[in-house]
Amino acid sequence: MAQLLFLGKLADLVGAGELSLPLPAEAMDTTALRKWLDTSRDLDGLLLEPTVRIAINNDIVQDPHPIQDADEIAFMPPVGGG
Amino acid sequence: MAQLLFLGKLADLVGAGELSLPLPAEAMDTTALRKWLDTSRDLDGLLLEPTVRIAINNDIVQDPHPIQDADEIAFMPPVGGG
Amino acid sequence: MISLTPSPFDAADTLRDFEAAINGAGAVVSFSGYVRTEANGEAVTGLHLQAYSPMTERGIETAAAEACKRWPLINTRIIHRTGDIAPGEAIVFVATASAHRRAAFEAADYLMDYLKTKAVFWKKELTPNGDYWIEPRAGDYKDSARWD
Amino acid sequence: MISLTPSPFDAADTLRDFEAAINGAGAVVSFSGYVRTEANGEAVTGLHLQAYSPMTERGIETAAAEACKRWPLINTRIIHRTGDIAPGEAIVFVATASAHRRAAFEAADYLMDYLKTKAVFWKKELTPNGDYWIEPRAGDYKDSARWD
Repeated sequence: MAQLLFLGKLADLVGAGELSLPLPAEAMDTTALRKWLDTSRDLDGLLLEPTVRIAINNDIVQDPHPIQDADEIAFMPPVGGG
Repeated sequence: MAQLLFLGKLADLVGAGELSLPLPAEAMDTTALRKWLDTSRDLDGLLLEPTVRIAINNDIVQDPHPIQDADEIAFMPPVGGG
Repeated sequence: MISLTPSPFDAADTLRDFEAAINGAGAVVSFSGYVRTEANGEAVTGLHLQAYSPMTERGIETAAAEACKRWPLINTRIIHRTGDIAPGEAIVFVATASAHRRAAFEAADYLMDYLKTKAVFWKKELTPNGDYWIEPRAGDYKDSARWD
Repeated sequence: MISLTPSPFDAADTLRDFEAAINGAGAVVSFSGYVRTEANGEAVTGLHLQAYSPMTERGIETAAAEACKRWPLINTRIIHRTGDIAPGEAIVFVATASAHRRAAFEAADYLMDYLKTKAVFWKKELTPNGDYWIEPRAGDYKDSARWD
């Protein structure tokens, strides 16, 4: 099972802050995962936006990056505190 | 009697922070006063330096500016706090 | 020192503690950021700040280390709230200490630009008409680009 | 509010009082300047600050009014010590409050440049080897010229 996190506004837009799921065979890198999730949850391109970065186990990665079950995979929209 | 104030380092260099004295007839403007004081107190040009500004009754003036007995005349070297 | 905290903190108390650890510095600059009571003419009932630990802390530590490389700092202090924050409460506090003021000013400015545009937080403004996720403004990105 | 004081003051207390009067501002910047414990590798036993009232106060008031013209400030606070000041004690405190941080940072920076190079003070550094009147450094004048 991979742990998917949807941070910030993505939690509202995806409809969940966290999802635990087994990665399907066609989504074993970050680019493929974006497409698969976006299509299967009918998100109209939300997760394909380049402003949405992906972190694997707390490190930001560049697409396409290999992923595996047991990874924590975070989808991060633009950040900013203060 | 005019009240002369020597501020900052000028008090040490002139040897007095304050002097009360009647203005002599030859020193009735700021330019003349600088020269007269500098000469009579043997200050070697100290009071002629353009970085030394003069304030009359708490207002900075440009040389030559008329002065009179009863004025408070301050000699101000370069300022800076903080 | 860097802290994330879900509880209110007092900027003046933090400045006092910081001043006790500046080791003869001549200059201390502090920045405190507060939840405004209104934004764009609309009342604000609060702010929600989400962090992603430990990435958030690690990023701030890296930014503070970079500030210490760029300027001769004697000390730095950063506190950032997380969770729900009420109007008027402090969201963020940054303090810098150095021998001379320019380093302290610039480093505090730099750290705030980092926190505003690059620190790993997401921010939701709560208003009577609904809640809105807010992202850095164009001016924030422009400020931040001054240091590139 | 502007004060000259011959007595020690506490920067953190002053920040606390200031924060009580910022009326929903989003950003507060403070600067505290301290007597360093050494300068140019030599011990400093104190600083003596001479003012010339009311010219000193009037000049600072004019600078604060100019800052309020240049930036949208909600409030400002300036305290400056006079007389003899011990190492580690605060000489000067400046705080600015505004809706956004850039105005608060720039106005505090501007006011400090005014205080360092144009405010009507004379400053003597007391050391074990003698007392030295000190004038602004070239860098201070350069900083100050940024605003002309």
